[in-house]
Amino acid sequence: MKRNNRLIINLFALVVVLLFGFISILAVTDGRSGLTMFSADLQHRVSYAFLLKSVSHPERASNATVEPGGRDYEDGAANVVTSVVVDYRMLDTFGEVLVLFAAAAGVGLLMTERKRVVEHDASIVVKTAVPLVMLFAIITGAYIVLHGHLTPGGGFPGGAIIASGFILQFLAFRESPKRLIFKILESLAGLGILAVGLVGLFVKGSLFANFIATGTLGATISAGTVLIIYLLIGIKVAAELASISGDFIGGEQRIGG
Amino acid sequence: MIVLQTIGAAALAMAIGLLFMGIGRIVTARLQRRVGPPVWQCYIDVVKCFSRKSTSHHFVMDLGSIMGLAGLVAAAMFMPVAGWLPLQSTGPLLVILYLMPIGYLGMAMGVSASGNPLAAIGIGRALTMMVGYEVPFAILLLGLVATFGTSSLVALNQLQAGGLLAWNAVRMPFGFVAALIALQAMLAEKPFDAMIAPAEIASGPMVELGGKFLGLAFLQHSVAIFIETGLVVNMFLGGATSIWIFFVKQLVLYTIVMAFNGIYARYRVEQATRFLWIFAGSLAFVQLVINVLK
Amino acid sequence: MVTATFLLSAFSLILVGIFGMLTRKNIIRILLAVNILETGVNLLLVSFGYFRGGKAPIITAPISASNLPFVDPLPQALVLTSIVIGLGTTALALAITLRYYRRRRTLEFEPDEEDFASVEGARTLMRDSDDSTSVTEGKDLHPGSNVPSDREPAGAKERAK
Amino acid sequence: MNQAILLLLFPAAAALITPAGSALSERFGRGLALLSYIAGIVYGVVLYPQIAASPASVIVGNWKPPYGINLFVSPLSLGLVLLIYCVAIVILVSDFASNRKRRAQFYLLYSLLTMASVGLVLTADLFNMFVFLEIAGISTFALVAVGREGSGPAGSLRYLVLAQLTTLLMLAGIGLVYSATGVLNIASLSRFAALNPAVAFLAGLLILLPFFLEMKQFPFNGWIGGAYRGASPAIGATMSGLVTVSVAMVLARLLLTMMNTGSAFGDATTKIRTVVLVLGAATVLIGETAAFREKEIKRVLGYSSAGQMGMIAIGIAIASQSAVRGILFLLVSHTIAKVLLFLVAGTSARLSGSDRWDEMRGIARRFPLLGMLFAVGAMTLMGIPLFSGFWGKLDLIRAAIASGGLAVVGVVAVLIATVVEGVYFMKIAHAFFEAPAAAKSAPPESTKQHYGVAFLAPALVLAAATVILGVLPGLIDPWLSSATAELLHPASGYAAHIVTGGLQ
Amino acid sequence: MSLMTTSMLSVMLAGLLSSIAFRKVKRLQWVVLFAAAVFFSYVAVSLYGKWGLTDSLNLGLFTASFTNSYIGWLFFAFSSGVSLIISIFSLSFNDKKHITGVAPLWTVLLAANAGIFFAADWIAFLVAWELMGWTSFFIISHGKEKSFQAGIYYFALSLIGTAALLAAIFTIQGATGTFAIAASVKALLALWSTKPGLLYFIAILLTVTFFAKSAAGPFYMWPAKAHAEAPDDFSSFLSGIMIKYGVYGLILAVIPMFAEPGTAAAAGTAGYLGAAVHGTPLYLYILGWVAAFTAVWATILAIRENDMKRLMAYSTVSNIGFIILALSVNTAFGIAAAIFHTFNHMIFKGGIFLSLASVKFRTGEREMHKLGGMAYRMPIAFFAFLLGIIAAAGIPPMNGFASKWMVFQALFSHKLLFLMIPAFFASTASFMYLYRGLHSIYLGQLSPRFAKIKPAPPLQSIAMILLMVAMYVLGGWPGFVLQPVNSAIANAGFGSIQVSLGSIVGTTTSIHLTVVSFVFLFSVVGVFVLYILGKRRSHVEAMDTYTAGETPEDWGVTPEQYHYAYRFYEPWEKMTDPLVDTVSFERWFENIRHNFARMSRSIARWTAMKRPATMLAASAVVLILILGVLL
Repeated sequence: MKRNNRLIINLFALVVVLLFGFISILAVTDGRSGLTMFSADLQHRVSYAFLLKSVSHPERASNATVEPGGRDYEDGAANVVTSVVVDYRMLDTFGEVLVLFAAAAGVGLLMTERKRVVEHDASIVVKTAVPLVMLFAIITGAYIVLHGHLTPGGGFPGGAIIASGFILQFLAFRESPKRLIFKILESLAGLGILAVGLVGLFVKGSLFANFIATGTLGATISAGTVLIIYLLIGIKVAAELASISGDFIGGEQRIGG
Repeated sequence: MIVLQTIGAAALAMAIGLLFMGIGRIVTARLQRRVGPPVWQCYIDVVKCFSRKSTSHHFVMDLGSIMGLAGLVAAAMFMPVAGWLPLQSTGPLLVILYLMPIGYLGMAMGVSASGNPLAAIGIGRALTMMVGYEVPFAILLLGLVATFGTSSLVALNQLQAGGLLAWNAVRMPFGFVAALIALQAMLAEKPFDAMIAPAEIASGPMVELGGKFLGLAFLQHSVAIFIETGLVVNMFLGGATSIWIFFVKQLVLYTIVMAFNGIYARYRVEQATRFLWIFAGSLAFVQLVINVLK
Repeated sequence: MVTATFLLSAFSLILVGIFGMLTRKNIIRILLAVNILETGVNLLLVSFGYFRGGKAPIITAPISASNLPFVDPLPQALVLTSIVIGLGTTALALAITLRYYRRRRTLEFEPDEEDFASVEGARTLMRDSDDSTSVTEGKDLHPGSNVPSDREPAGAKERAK
Repeated sequence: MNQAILLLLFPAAAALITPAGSALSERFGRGLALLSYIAGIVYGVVLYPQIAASPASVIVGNWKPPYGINLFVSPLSLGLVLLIYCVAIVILVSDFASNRKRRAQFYLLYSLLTMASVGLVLTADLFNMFVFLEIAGISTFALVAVGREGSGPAGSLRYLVLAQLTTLLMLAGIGLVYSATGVLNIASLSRFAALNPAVAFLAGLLILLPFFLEMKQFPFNGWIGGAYRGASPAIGATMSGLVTVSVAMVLARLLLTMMNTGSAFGDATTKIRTVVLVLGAATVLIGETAAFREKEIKRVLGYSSAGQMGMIAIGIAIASQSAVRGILFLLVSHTIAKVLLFLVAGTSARLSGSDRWDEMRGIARRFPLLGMLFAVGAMTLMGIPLFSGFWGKLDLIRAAIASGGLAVVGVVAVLIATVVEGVYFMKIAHAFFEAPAAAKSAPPESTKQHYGVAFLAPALVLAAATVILGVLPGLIDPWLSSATAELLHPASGYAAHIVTGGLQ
Repeated sequence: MSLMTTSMLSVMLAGLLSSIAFRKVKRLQWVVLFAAAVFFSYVAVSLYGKWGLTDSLNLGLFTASFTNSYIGWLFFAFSSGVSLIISIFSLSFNDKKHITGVAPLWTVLLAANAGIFFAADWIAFLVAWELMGWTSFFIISHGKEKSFQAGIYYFALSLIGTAALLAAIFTIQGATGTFAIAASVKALLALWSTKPGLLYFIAILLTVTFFAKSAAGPFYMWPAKAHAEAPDDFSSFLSGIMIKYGVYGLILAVIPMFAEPGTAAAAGTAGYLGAAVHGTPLYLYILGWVAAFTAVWATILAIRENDMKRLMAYSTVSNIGFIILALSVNTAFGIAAAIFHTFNHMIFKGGIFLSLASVKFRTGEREMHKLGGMAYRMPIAFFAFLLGIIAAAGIPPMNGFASKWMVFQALFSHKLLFLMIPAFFASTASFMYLYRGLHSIYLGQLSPRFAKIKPAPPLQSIAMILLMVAMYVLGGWPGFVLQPVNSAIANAGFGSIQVSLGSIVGTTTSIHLTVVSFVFLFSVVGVFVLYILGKRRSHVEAMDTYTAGETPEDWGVTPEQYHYAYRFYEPWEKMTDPLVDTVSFERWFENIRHNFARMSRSIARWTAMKRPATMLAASAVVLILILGVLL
């Protein structure tokens, strides 16, 4: 009886889901074939101005070109996605940072201090491999963070990769992470981001305004605050993910080995 | 002058009532193949009662008895006797109908102050019965109002003037029958005498009364007889031109009542009430409908 | 110009995710379903930003209003944000689940007895008898909550040490 | 005027400092949070005259809307922000009475929650709204989960699953809107060429879903029971007092400002409003019905706030002058009263050692003030004269009857709800005042702690507020009228302030 | 800010302050109540003649305005007077043993009372109405579980009423565009030709409100609970004054809506055009039948009661039936009759409940069969009760008779004869329960438990004596009230009737009540003379005669067993049992509550499912989408 009860639930859910899909496709296609009729083309989207870096100078949109090596665009990041994330829509990113921050704090709040019992020590192979891998991970992460404004990547993936290095270390050497350090790090990084924003606010009159010359498009040191902010985000993300995983792993007491 | 008139009217009412009571006793006796007491027996009884020493339990008892008689006497003041009234009034039917209960209330108060459970039982029955007969009677009254648009007895008398056919008894026969049944119950004669029920609850309300209290009760009953028969006479038998005809009509009514009393057995209270509602009530209602439609 | 395949796969992922959320009882599975749904939504967003023949919006060659061979960068930015948000949510959800598991020793949603205590006895729900209430009846009637209540504090204790 | 964004940044800064600061001392977090709220209030009060003179559109990063993200600071939003801050302070102060050693993360999360609510009130960008919603959501999940040992995580998980479902659907909706219009800015959407109605309806509904959830609208309020049982009274107060303010505000913003005729959602607007109206009516009935029999006082309050939110939804859907004015009044008074009730509930739960009101009998005989406070709060919610709830309800009903049509259903629901609400609140109030059969007396030292000034001061302030508003509703009339105007006439006010030229 | 608003606000304030200031010394709170009653009586006196004096409070979103209309003033004056007497009673009633903390709320209630009668616009009326509602609720359920059950019943019903009132108010405002009561009613009259449906809707809503408060029609059951469980001195206020608010409301708003073209033409509007029975608008005719049902049904139930306060509560309900019956005739005479009966009922029912209260004060018993013989120990209370029931039964020479007679005359005037049958039934059957109260409480056997009790304290006696005097005077000289009432209804545009100090001109006959009462007095005197002439009586203890001098204790018979009171009207109960079993609105309301509770349980259960409640949410979304997209 219980089984066919579950079956009924599944069937019902299936019906609901299929109806949902059907209706929504019906809505977006409005019965006609082709899903394109409702989507605005690029010229009519805000990102048109992002691509041409002509938000504050609409007149540029029509004629001027944007090329690598050009100077003093309103935003200096060659990677337009980055320019959107870290510059045009910085407030979202700030919020995003705070989300991660909140998650970390929540995990810390919920995962009260506890010991886990491990019988076996990690094998010698792991122990020898981990430092190299960790080093590699940190370097790669740093690279990704620092090239966020030129190539795909940026603070979040980079920070994640760095954090993975730390996680490996915990797993291999079973020593409880120094969470305090991480906490202070994430605090400072977060405050740094905020500070950059505030400087923008007081120098350029609006929060997260880019107060440094954007430099040449495509150069490593360019794009003004984008670089700094991505750096800080990288640190913060790394510290947060590390402390989250640390919270999950918890301290340990060792038996034998 | 007015005072004399009122006192006279009261005395008259009592006298007539007592006389009727005596006659009633004779009628009953005859029906039972007895000789029966002399006609003036009731007067003797009353005088005796007043001259005997009596006991009371509490001033409420005395008060109740006084109220009882007083209420009925006051009601009698508004009863036109052949058009003659002790006080200047139109013989308002509602006033009479609402003055009589104060008599009953006083009576009830007095006897239940005596604390005898039998008396209380009797009163309980009496009041239930009262709901039984007041309702049909009220419906009759409504029927009259529906036809004549007035509820004053004097006016009713004048409207019925002119021969037998003008009487409401002829015009509205159902109503008259209902009135007779209600009258039977009003006078608490068989089959509606569950409240007195001498063999059962030692004549109920009166069980505890002695001496002048009993006398007052007697007088009250006599006045009640006078008023109630008089009401029916005024309402249905066309009143009268002279006092004597009036008394005769009353006497006829009372004799009929006593005759029924002689030959019927006793209803239980709820039976009686149901009977009154179903028969008297429906007759009166039919009459009312007819009158309204006419 | 958006291609159908993108949209359709995104839609199907979303539907799968919703289906999982609706039908599963196991918390971990529900969280997996949430993630599937989220992936679907992200894919949907990206596909909204896709134009046929568009490249990744990284300026390596001169561009102008006339030649703009890029896909829409904005949805990608949004997706970037929403991915991170999803990560945070999942982490927190797992932490909560762990706490839940420590207390209840089960990974399934179960009607907890207090609910039926406050609902005043499931019997009164089934037959309309009067308010005579008891917790155990509530439990009997719902086999899903077949975790004997005495286990819970015990479980909590054994985690504590 | 871009400094106005500091309103948002105070709590954020506090949150960011906390982890490092708590390395110094555990108390650090609490003090910092309170400080930041006070700073917010002071700044807001300083700001108010300018804003009242001319509302400001705060841009971020010098990117003008609709390209960049921008916030809109108007009398309406600023007033609600101040309300949120005050409520947050009150709740934290009284929470101090209940539990003196909370971890620093608690205060961190609380500040983030407050910031997110403020952001929701202020923001004028759809995706930004989504982000703030997620911040609020995550901090709420965590805060609920640390509530009661047993039922905290369960309730939090139920909440989390539903919330994730709706927020992700909202994200899809945002994607639809963007793909169809190419903008994410509410103001420019509010004067955009009308979309194909089917798409508009789909997108609009999906966008509204999480707000239905947060406002406990009917099919989406399955989480109330669990979450409110699990949460500590302070968090319960936050969920139904503080978050609802911003959420109701956002719903009004979306439904009245963004989705009016002549906006991108032009043709679907009436349909969507009808949906909101029907859901609201259903919620009013269901919420009050559920509360009718409930014995756990926190859940009673939760269900009743569902009912109140239903009324507010009805008012928003009616969208007439007096309706909006009424619901704004109702929102303010509901916040005050509900927070007050949660404080009283928490205190009496601690004093009587039970969460169920039928086990708190006679508690007001020992602490008369407690009972009076509860009565005041209850009567405010019931909409009894001389308490503030009355005027809002009056306005709402008047508007509903005036607008006629389907709104009459709403009226009937509200009237029925008034009766039911009255009955169960009076039940509880009477149980408080009842002569106790066997008075189990709480240990005195806990009494001293729980019934101290840290509880009484905030509670008395709230009670005074609702009574004053009830006797002199005219006090906030200027604010109400300007707020109503802003919500109802976006083209002249809101959009004109935000989008100057730019992409349409 | 004239005397009206200032008095209300100050009294309200005084009540609140006294609740805080005198928390320790509760007696002072009662003094405050007394002072408030005195003050209001003073206000009533000083407002006499200042008709149309208006006054308004600006509340920001709305303004509440008050006016001193003649009818309102009459109600206010009478209620103030009666509550003054009751508060005198309460002063001595609330001693150490019986004290309750309800005095401050009662003070606020007095202010609300004034507000209801002074209200000139619907907002003020509503505010005062709600204030009255919750204060009275808290007074009725004064912290006792049992009383709470009654109180919440009362409160739920009055909340239903309030909800209807809210709806009605805003419908009226939508239809006429004004909140002012008089103006809006006049404007409504003009709408009969265009949209009668709306008017019937409004009338029904208002009727529900006022019937719920006056316990008429299907709401007949709350007084039996509330009056019985309320504090004993408050019961008289409840039954004397509070239950009349509904009547006032009917006179204020509902009856004028049906003004005949004649009187309406005076107001310059069209007036009622719909169907009529014997010149009575159909709607009011139906109301009349509901009222008749109320009177009969309450009477039947009262006869079956054994609890003295419940009994009197039912009698109140049946009197309300009479009042509304008179109103429903919709003539000047009927309205005058209704108002007059209202005031009489305030007086005599107040007296009855006060005497019951002082009996309970001494004995602590409410079950009648446990009492008995109180008359021998508490004569004043006995006389208050006696005169009260004489008035209640509508017997001359007490005031009840005059108004009841007027009610009947009013019905005669429109030939509503079939409506009179139930009326007659109710008024006749009322003897039964009234006498039952008299017998079981005050007469019969005095139980030895109460052999030693003292008579009612002086203050209580004073209160009762005042009411007795009022009853008698109004019985003999109704003009004292009827002449003001007459000019009041003339003032309100209902037309007028012919009354003098002692006589009333009815439709079928006229009556001179002074004569009637004098005749009664004279005949009492005469009979007393007769009584004196008889041989003097001797006093004997009650148990001594009919037990023939034996001591009944020897056969194990106690006075309690001799007190025949328990199922006094057993035949009657036999007759009415099937009826009472079949007809019960009470059970109906109870079922509603029960199903509601079950619904709420199941909803609470839904939120505690084994899955998080995503399924319903998702299906709802899909449903909405289907409706929204496809339609």
